[in-house]
Amino acid sequence: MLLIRPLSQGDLEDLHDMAEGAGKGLTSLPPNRDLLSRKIARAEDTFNERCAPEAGMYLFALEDTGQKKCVGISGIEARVGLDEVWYNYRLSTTVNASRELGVHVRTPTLHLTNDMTDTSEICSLLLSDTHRQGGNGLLLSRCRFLYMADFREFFSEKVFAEMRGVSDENGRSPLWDALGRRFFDMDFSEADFLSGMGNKSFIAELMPKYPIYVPLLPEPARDVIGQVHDNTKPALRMLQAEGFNFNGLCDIFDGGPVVEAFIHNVRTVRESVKRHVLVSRQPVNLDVPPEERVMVSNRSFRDFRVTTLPRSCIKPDTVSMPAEVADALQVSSGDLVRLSPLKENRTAK
Amino acid sequence: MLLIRPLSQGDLEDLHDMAEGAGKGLTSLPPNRDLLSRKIARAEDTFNERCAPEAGMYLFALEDTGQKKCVGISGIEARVGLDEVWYNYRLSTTVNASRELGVHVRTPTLHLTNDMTDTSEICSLLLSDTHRQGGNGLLLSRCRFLYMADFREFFSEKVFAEMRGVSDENGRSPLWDALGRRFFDMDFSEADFLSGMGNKSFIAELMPKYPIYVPLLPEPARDVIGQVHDNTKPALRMLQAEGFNFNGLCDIFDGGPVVEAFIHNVRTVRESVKRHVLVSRQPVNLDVPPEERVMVSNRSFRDFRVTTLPRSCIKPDTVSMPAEVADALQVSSGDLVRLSPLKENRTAK
Amino acid sequence: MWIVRPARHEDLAGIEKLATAHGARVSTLPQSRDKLSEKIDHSQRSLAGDPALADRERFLFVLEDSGTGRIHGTAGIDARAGNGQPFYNYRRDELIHASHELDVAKHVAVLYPTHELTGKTLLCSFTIDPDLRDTEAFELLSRSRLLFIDRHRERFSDQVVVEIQGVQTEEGDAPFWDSLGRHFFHMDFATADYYSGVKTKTFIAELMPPNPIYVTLLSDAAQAAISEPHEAAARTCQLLEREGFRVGQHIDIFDGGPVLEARTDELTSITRRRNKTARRGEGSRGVRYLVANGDSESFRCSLTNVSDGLGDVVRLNTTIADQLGVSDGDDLVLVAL
Amino acid sequence: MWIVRPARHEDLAGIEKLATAHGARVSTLPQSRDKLSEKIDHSQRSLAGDPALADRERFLFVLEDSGTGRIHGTAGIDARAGNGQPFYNYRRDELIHASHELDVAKHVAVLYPTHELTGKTLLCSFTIDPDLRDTEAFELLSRSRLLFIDRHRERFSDQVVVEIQGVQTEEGDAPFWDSLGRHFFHMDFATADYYSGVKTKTFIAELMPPNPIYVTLLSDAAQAAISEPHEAAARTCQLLEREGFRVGQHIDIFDGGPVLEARTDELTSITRRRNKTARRGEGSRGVRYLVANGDSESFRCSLTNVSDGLGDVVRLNTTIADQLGVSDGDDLVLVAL
Repeated sequence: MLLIRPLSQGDLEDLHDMAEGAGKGLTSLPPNRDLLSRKIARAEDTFNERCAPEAGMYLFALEDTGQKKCVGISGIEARVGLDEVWYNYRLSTTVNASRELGVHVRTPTLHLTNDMTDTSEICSLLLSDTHRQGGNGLLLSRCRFLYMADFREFFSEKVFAEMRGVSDENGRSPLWDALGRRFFDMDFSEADFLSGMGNKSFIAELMPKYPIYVPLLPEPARDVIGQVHDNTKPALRMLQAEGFNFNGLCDIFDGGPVVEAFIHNVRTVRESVKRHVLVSRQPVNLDVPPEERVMVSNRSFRDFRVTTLPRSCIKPDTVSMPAEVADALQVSSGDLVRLSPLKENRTAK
Repeated sequence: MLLIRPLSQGDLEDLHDMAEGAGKGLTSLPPNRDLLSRKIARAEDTFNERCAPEAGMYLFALEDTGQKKCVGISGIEARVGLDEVWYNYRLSTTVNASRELGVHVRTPTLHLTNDMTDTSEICSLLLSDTHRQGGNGLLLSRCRFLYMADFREFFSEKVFAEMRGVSDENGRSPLWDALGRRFFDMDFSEADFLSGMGNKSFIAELMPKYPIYVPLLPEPARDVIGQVHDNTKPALRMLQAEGFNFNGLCDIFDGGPVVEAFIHNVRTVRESVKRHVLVSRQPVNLDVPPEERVMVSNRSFRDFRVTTLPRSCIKPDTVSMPAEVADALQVSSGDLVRLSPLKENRTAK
Repeated sequence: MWIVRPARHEDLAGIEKLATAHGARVSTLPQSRDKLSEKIDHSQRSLAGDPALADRERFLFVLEDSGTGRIHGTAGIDARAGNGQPFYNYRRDELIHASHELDVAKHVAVLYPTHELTGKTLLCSFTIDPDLRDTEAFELLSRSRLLFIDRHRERFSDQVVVEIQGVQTEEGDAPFWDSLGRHFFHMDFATADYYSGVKTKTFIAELMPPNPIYVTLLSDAAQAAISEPHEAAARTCQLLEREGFRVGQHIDIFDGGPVLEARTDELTSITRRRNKTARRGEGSRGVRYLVANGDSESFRCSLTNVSDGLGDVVRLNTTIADQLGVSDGDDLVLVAL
Repeated sequence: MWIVRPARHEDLAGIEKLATAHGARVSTLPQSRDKLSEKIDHSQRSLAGDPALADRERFLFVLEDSGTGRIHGTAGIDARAGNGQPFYNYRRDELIHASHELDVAKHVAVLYPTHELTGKTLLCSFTIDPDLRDTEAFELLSRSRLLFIDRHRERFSDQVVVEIQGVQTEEGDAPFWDSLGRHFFHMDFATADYYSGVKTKTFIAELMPPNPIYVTLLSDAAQAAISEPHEAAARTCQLLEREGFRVGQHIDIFDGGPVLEARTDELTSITRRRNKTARRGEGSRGVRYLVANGDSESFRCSLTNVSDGLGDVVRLNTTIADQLGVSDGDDLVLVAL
């Protein structure tokens, strides 16, 4: 069974293996045991209420219960920009017009902004290559919305995700080469690494503060502003299907877009229903296609668990499940769980 | 019967009377016959496809068919900022932090922006004092979403509304007094008038171009940024109920907020259904409370008509209506009409 | 003989020929006959002291061959740069982006839009028959303006500035413009240059990007053009530097050319000029001098040899005296060529 | 007798007393003993020519009563303002917002953050026993630095700048700070001032608003304080203006006080100073002079009467000669008080 649960220190080695396998471009999870361990510790503090839940870092593990192995991770940062300054460019339009000369010019312009400060971010998604099939990616990503649905008071109204921007196979970013490099005198990977390690004061010190007029940049740089890396396109489509939209902000290094949604408008939240558990002895074929499955969460803050069930288990007032699923979810008959479709059923639309 | 239809030159005197009655604060419709007549002409050109529908100005009249009088008006500007430059302030956050000193400061900052350029605006709402009851305001405002639902290709994905900002009974705006006046050397009403008359090049010439740090403004000015005038609060609530949200932009003169929504997310659009007309001889009691009524539109680009019917007229595949309603809508049995609730039924939620 | 004198309406055809014949950029000397006529009119009203033109006085002078009566050059002075409107420049500045932790300090060159030179006296509208480029007539035409300023010092500001034509390619493109202005004005350099000569500056306020520009984002050619004069302006620059003009922090917003600046009272032509009493008489020998006589409409300046003694009197031969309109006892201004 | 000489570690207690006793703001003279000690050390290494301090040389001098050995004042020079980090100022500029159609032209004062003065030579750390404010010791202490600069001209920049204390209320608040900096630094003026003395400038890069400031949005008191010196600085300003310093476009980012600027080689003390050969001997009469002797660590400056002839030799009585460490034949620098 594939089960979502809070990440814990026991997952460190599995996590390190995944981070190593992921390679470049995943700056929030570098393959560095110290850093990963600190991150896990912070998540444990959060789940155990040793820090304010509004300032917490929620990290979830996808466990293959058969292999007793963590095969994926995903996270929610309850608020960004609390300890450090959170930067984005806002892609804005400057219009200049002269009626006398009949000239009307629109100039895309990048404004340095800290506007995501204090907003909840979904982040740190990482899935082992061995488990990429069968809707595991959807489960890993969408379980976060089930969590937020039940603990709305700890998160901001809006939630956002930063999507990885365009870079080539050598890790070179056209936007960085045209813009960042001219001010930072370092490679993209170095800047990205420094930033990922949590050292952001160099950004305040070296970053250009005045707006950047996009037409002054060379074409390859202009073309990638607000664009995602090919590898990230599936993740973007998934979030778009959830109701996320480009909000005009992008990454200051590689130009990757920020997408956002109001939590109450996120499809997983909107389409979720609550049902009372009915532990049933009837055998259930759990192995149905993703389109026919629903996620089911135990709605626990400390011991959050999510797995999937066939849609057919949902009844008007209850949801029936086999004992092994109820055990994995740590629920008993009568408990109220939250359910939401794992994957949109395109044919039904 | 109260009927929505395209505004025409025949409405000029009624419109002028309403504009006079409205007093200050309605800059888009000053009581000036020439200007009003030009506006009506533009709307007529739009409905009659004498201009590109993507650049049109759609003005609707609310006609009291008994009095044969125009008692309200509402409009959609298909795209703003095409001929002139469209300005807003973006209320953004600047964060400065020094870890060494333990200082973390968030500074609200106003950036001059043209970001609404090329977006559809709902505007020009005006309702006669004599007809403020019985859901007429809702009909006048929401009929526009029915129109957009059927002609999505002519409008932008997002639609916005500028809400009137705070000013006192003498028309003095605290934001203007603290900010605009220092650069324009004129009264709020004068600047507002010039801007309403379509003369906006003086804004490009006199407006401060660098960001304004809000803490440098006096408290009364800070307090009204993004706030609406008391008289506009009901309109704001109505739009919020439709799914509009403050998008961080505000008016450069009085600080009134801009609210926006994706058209496909607007409730009137989302909850609308299509039905075939069934003209029925059975008498219908049209005089039911707003909560029990639905709007019904004839889906015509040129001769758009909307009125209301009791919700109970909707059947699984059809909507039944008396002949006089069908006549007013210019529809016959078998025609496909669009229906959407006039007013949310709070108790049903 | 070369005479510099205020432009008159009869000069219109001659000036027009100059303005259209030579490729060199003179944005303040428009190529349209109407605008030229307006400009001459404005100059004449300024000379006459029309109070309606207070703070917007503009003077236009011509270089005339007194033998043929033909016009071979023009030179102008705007008493107040901008003529009552803002006068636009970029101001070069440098910010230092330093990171203590990373131990780097990067110098970041920035161009700020500025109106700082508004209201200073501007030398402008200089054009000359290319055949005369390397003759003393060139110097006469350029420096005669400084003597005019000296004679009407109260009409001018304490600082004089000159915009020097910036770098252009052989095709007439300006690399600085192509990398910066073109993106915002959506027109080629020649068109923008033309508009800036004939339109109010409203279009600049409307179209120019209001935020500072990071130089590092401009093309290499544009960066190289910043504050760099056009080859054809070399002689002008040399002459102005001898007068005490220096390259400052300001550049032209269109082509990036330098603006030269000087304090009016420290100009060489002004500090070295002497006032003498005229005596008509016989031939002059001695050193080559600029000699100016007359005020406002009657201002005339020419070149002659003067055997300059210590006395207060200077002798001019009758030919040149007639050209300058000099009578015995007139107060002349002289300065060595 | 008053002697100005480089600070030594033995002076620490005396300097600390000065730094803490007098309310006057000397942000470059920290009040903590550790920081003071570092500062003296830095000065000594600079005097010794430590190559590790290239471009970060900072010198500190003291005013000593040679009779009592007590320290009555300090004065410093930073060879390069910013000492290798950016040096922050606001630069006053004016934009013109003009509408042709409405026929208005509004002058809009703007403060731009700038690092333009980075690397220029900075006079700083001036503090003196209040009892000596109106004595010649004040002038000795201030001007002796200029003679030091003259004697080590190659170590300093072509321009010298001085930040003058800005307007403060009796309670020690700075209206300019309260209207501007306080909103961004979230601390009172005294704290910011303290940090700027003891911290790296990183915190300024981190906290200072990067965009230009419209002056019209500041409080009236803040606007009035721009480029206005503190009353207590009147005598300093007067003395510096006599030296050729002028108020420029730059102001302090904290209190809005003016920055005075001068070209090093045009300073009065430098243009009027004379080099003479010393002769030890009997009593001096005549005019009051600043006399300096020695280089680097051995630099000394004092006041004496000199009957200045046309010759290359100047006589000093043995008392002062001893204090200045003068032997017969030494090369002295003199400039009239």
